[in-house]
Amino acid sequence: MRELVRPAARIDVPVEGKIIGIRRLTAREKVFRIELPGGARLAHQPGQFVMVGLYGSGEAPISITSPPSPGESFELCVRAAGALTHRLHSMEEGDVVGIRGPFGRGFPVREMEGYDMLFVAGGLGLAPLRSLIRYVLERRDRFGSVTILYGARTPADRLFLDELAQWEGDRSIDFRQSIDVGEGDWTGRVGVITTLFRGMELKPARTMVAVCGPPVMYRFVLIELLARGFLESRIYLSFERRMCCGLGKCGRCQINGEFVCRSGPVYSYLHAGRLREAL
Amino acid sequence: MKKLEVDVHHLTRVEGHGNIKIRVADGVIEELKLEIVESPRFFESMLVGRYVDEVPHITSRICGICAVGHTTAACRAAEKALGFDPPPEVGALRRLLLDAEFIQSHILHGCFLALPDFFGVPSVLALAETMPDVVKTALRLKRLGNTICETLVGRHVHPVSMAVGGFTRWPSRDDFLHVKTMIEEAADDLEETVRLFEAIETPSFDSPAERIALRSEGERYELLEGVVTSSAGDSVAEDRFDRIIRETTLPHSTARHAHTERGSFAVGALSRYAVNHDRLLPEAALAAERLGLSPDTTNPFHNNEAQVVEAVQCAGEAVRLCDELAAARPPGRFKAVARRAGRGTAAVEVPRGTLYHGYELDGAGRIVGANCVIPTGQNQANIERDLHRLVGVLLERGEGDDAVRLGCEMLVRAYDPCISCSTHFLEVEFVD
Amino acid sequence: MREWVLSGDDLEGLIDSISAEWDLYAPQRKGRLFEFRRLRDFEDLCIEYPLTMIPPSSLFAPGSEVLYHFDPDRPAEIESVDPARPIALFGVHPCDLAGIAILDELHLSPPIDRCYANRRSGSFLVAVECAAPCVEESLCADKETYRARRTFDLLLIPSSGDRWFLRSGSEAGDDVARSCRFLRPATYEDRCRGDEESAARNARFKARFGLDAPTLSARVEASWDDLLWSAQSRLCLSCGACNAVCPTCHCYAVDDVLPVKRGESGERRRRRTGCQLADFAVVAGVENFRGEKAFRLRHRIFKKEVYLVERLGRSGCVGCGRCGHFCPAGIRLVEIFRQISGEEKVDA
Amino acid sequence: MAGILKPKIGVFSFTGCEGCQLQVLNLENELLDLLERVEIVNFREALTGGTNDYAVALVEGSISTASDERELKEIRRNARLLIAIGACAHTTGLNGMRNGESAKLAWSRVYPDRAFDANVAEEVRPLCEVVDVDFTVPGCPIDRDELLRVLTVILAGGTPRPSTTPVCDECRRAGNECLLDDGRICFGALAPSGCRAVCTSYGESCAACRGHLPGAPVSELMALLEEKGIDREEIILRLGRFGSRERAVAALLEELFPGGRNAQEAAS
Ligand SMILES: Cc1cc2nc3c(=O)[nH]c(=O)nc-3n(C[C@H](O)[C@H](O)[C@H](O)COP(=O)(O)OP(=O)(O)OC[C@H]3O[C@@H](n4cnc5c(N)ncnc54)[C@H](O)[C@@H]3O)c2cc1C
Ligand code: SF4
Ligand code: SF4
Ligand code: SF4
Repeated sequence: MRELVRPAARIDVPVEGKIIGIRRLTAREKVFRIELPGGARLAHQPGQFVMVGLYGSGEAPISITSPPSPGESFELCVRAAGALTHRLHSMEEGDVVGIRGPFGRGFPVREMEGYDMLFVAGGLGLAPLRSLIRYVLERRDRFGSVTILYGARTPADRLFLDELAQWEGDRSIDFRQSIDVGEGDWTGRVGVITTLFRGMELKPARTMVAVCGPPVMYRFVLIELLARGFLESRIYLSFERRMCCGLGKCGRCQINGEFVCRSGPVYSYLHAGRLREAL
Repeated sequence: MKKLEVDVHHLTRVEGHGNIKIRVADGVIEELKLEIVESPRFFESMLVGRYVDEVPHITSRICGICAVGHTTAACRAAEKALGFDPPPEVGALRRLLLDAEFIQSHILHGCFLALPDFFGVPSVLALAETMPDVVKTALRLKRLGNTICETLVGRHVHPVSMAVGGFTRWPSRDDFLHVKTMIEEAADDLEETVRLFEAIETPSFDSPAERIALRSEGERYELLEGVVTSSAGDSVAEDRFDRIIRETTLPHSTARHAHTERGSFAVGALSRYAVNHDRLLPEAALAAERLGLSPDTTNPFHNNEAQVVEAVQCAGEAVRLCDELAAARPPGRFKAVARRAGRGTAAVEVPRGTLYHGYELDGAGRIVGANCVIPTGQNQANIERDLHRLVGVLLERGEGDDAVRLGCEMLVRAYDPCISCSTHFLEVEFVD
Repeated sequence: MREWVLSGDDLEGLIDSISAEWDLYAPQRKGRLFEFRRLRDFEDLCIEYPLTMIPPSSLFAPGSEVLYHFDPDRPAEIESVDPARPIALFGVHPCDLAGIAILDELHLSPPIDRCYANRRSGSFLVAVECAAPCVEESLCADKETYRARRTFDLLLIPSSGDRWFLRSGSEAGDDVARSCRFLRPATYEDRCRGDEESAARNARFKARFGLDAPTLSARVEASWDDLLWSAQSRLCLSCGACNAVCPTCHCYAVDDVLPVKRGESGERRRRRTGCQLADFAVVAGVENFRGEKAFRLRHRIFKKEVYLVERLGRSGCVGCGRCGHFCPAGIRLVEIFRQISGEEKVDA
Repeated sequence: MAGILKPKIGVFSFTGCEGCQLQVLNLENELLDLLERVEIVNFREALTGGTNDYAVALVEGSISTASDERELKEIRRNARLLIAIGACAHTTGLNGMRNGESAKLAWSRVYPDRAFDANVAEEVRPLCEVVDVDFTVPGCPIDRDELLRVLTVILAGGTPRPSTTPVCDECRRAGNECLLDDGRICFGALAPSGCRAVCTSYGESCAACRGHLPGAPVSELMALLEEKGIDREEIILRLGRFGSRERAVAALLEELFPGGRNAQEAAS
């Protein structure tokens, strides 16, 4: 045991990510545009995440909400949930954060080509899905129909309002949204996200589904999808677990034998359905 | 000077909350009191019904500054009640810990709380800018006292392993030798401190007092046990202290006033020095000489100097104890003392004077009665008497409000009162 | 592979020659327990010890360590920890050796864990064969970890008449042995005697369940919905002792320590933690993916007997018996396996 | 706190032993470096003079009188961040041992010759029951390193994270024997780590002075200790030393002293 191989790449220590733009979406969520040193490209897939860190507050896994692009920066949509994320919210343009990644496996975008796309996003789950949605919309011709279902708690909790409006106005997209609790002048639909399925014409045999939202949502959405005959292998879900490394070492994110940070966070239901701890 | 009013609300740089109130009209002191206003904590009430093993951990929380002292007194009193005589190494380690607490407390008082007065600044934090070396020296010495306790019993504030019957963890030989080295390395810092106090001019003030401290047979400058001895000649066994010390409560204080039959008396560093000066180690005796102390001093301000002398004394004693303990065979694995009924009172010297704890236990080893007599309470009557005299002197000199206020504050501080402790009086209700 | 004969008196000589190059850690008493500590005095060595509470592998994967130093105002690492002076572990039991082998695979598979590699590379392992199972909870016979097969640099095999066989398992082991003048190469007769003694010793290690890893794994897998998990975890205090003493537990959390003094660097630290602690799988302070003791206990056993078997091809439990021996609530693998396998072959 | 270069700090004290303030002064090795980054403007134990102009208040002690309550509210108005330090401030510490007993009765035992002081509250309360507390540094006394960890994070503009793992974890990793195996009462499984398990490392059982973790396994521990033959009453008394404000413990205390500690005495 004398000489051991030294690691070549250094994904275990962060690089400097400079905040070049901040946008507030709701009372709890902000979008940060981040640039890597020397304008390096992150080169990520939709559904992947980075570890964002601030010394003194540790690190947190955050999905990349922008689509892969040749450009030099990327976006993170962050909810102020705890110590680190609150501190992120107090940061300003020009401040720097630590970035490691991208990590994990995202959505199988190549395999999805040629299919109709159904997106089911609940709450903050829109953040990772937005990356895929925009990827698909940028390559609209390679995909069949596009349906986006979005559920939020209240109207004020909805993210990316400008984009929601755009999708709503886009005739080539079937966009539907619903909120759990009606509020103020909300005239749209009220009810849990599964109510959006009612009366929809979907073609399960030609559709790929991407789902992201809070754990409870998965159970209900899956019942709905399976009842309509969607194939287990074409339903993709993104999972959230505790993560301290992103390297498959810390053991925190395990769902049964899987390390979510390496083989996830996106899994097909064909696979995840067999993981007894997943849902 | 016809009319004067001093009202120091929340006396600072003392442990605990206290007020000084003085009202003078037509040159006559109409009102003078040292109020102790700490919220009462009802320790005696809380102790009743608890098992004896818990007592040191509970009474330690009477005061974080003399935690080792309270814990030691509690352990010794409980052991007496249980009829248990700990082996001599246990006594030696307790002495060593008291030495450490004395060093830490005396340095805290002398350099952090009292010194700023002599340089006319509000706190040691201000001194840190003007006299950084003095402050660094003091910090190192204070650290020394803390580190000794940390190494030997886990921490200073609420020591962990001091228990009824001995120590739940006996330090290793290396621990003792490590502590010894640390103390030896502090010699220069102690010398610096003596020099610092040599250069300070003590206010001159004359107020003779009866002085009481523990004194034992043998040659030790006693801290742990012994006979309660008065400079007036009385002496009495520790568990009979109430034969010479009587207490009364006063309406303006949550503490009690103590008297001998001759009136108020003083305890603390200066009293121990007065009673035990012949027992000082040579280096401490030399320090006393350099600081101009004499056993029959009548100036209460000399308590500051006596504390410095004791810091030197305790360091020297601690080194000897380290050697002794490193060479001694460690006692076996700790075993709790068997519970039984009994009654015991013990006295221990703590930085501010003699501390008495007494407990009565039922057959299951639970507390049925507890009593605790604290140094600051014993000093309070004497402090008020000294304040009277001091205000008289200052008025005669024609000093104004500010000078009187500062003089009074300095005098109270010289006694190093620990007001936290003193409100936590426990009741003596021993049914004979 | 070469073998030598070492007389009991020369053990100290062997230790001295290893200590010349490595910081040597060996089993010593700590109160009523044993632990691997820097050996300062040969007298303190307890080579015939039953089991240390903290496994020797903790010297490579300590409970708490600095991952790297940083400037609090800049996100990048400024300085990684200095390569440690290489350490030697003297007197490692075969089960713990197997534990180290598993930690090696987990940490040194890409992406390589720098800190572990730093401590592990250049280390030197002297194993010692056991005369009998150490504790009632030992499962080394079932796990076939009672004999050292690989991973060691030198292996001490007790032999009758106050002597040892010394076997080398690496070049470094050869080098050390060759530098020891007092070693006598083993003769054919020595080997024959050694084999006889080994056979006698091995007979003292009897498997309790007689289940091979795949069979046990399948049985465990089938127990997912069993009531046994809630019954067994009834008194679990979620204290994490079982994780802390396990030679193959490796999960961790990351904490930062910021400097007090302006301009000084801070530390990013790793703190080993365990799946039995209630907070292990909590996200954002609310959702707990293993909120019940039963789920946590099940996960621990599944991790060792199912997930690691899938990943490494062998059980993640090396059968040292620590988790049961040191569990204050008396939760024992032996009992769990007994229930899962439906029978126990040999009386405990 | 981001943006504040040298925040002003006040140190305040209510009912307690002042050991936690002393722990601040006991930061001998770091005090001068700390003073480069903060200004201590209020610290009665160490400094004369005081001001209402401070951004951060470190508050020690429980609230046991009407005047304590008034002063604490005033501090809350002045401070941007209020940090509770020590068990007294966090959970009432052992001051809470007097709860469940009438204050008048307790008073009459301690000061038989003096009239009851109406300032004394019937119940001792932790700070959080009187005002909003931003962070807590638990323990009796506080651990100096933990205090530094909290202060440095705050100075960096962050939010300190409370520990969520038990003292047992620290204790085992420190290589200690478990006191439960010896038939001793130990509460390490209940309390959050962060004290370096100093008590158990020095052979003394953990008293859970740092409070209880959410969902602390009180009933499991009780069952285990009782199975070992330890008297239920003794366990409850011990739990009550620091834990009287924990709901699970309060229920057990009520079981032990129905109607309060001196219900019988009061009735007679
Ligand atoms: C793959 C993945 C993608 C995510 N994407 C996003 C996103 O795009 N936007 C967003 O706002 N949030 C996202 N989250 C959740 C986000 O990581 C948590 O909200 C965040 O870690 C909370 O950290 P905190 O320090 O602010 O909270 P605290 O409650 O103070 O967290 C304490 C510690 O717990 C850990 N932790 C807490 N919650 C989580 C969690 N859910 N996952 C992992 N570790 C956790 C962190 O390591 C943190 O250090 C994602 C989580 C995962 C696993
Ligand atoms: S050691 Fe025992 S009680 Fe502690 S977490 Fe493990 S199984 Fe539970
Ligand atoms: S928590 Fe403990 S140390 Fe702190 S003030 Fe209260 S009694 Fe004293
Ligand atoms: S071990 Fe327990 S009692 Fe001791 S300091 Fe830690 S939490 Fe408090």
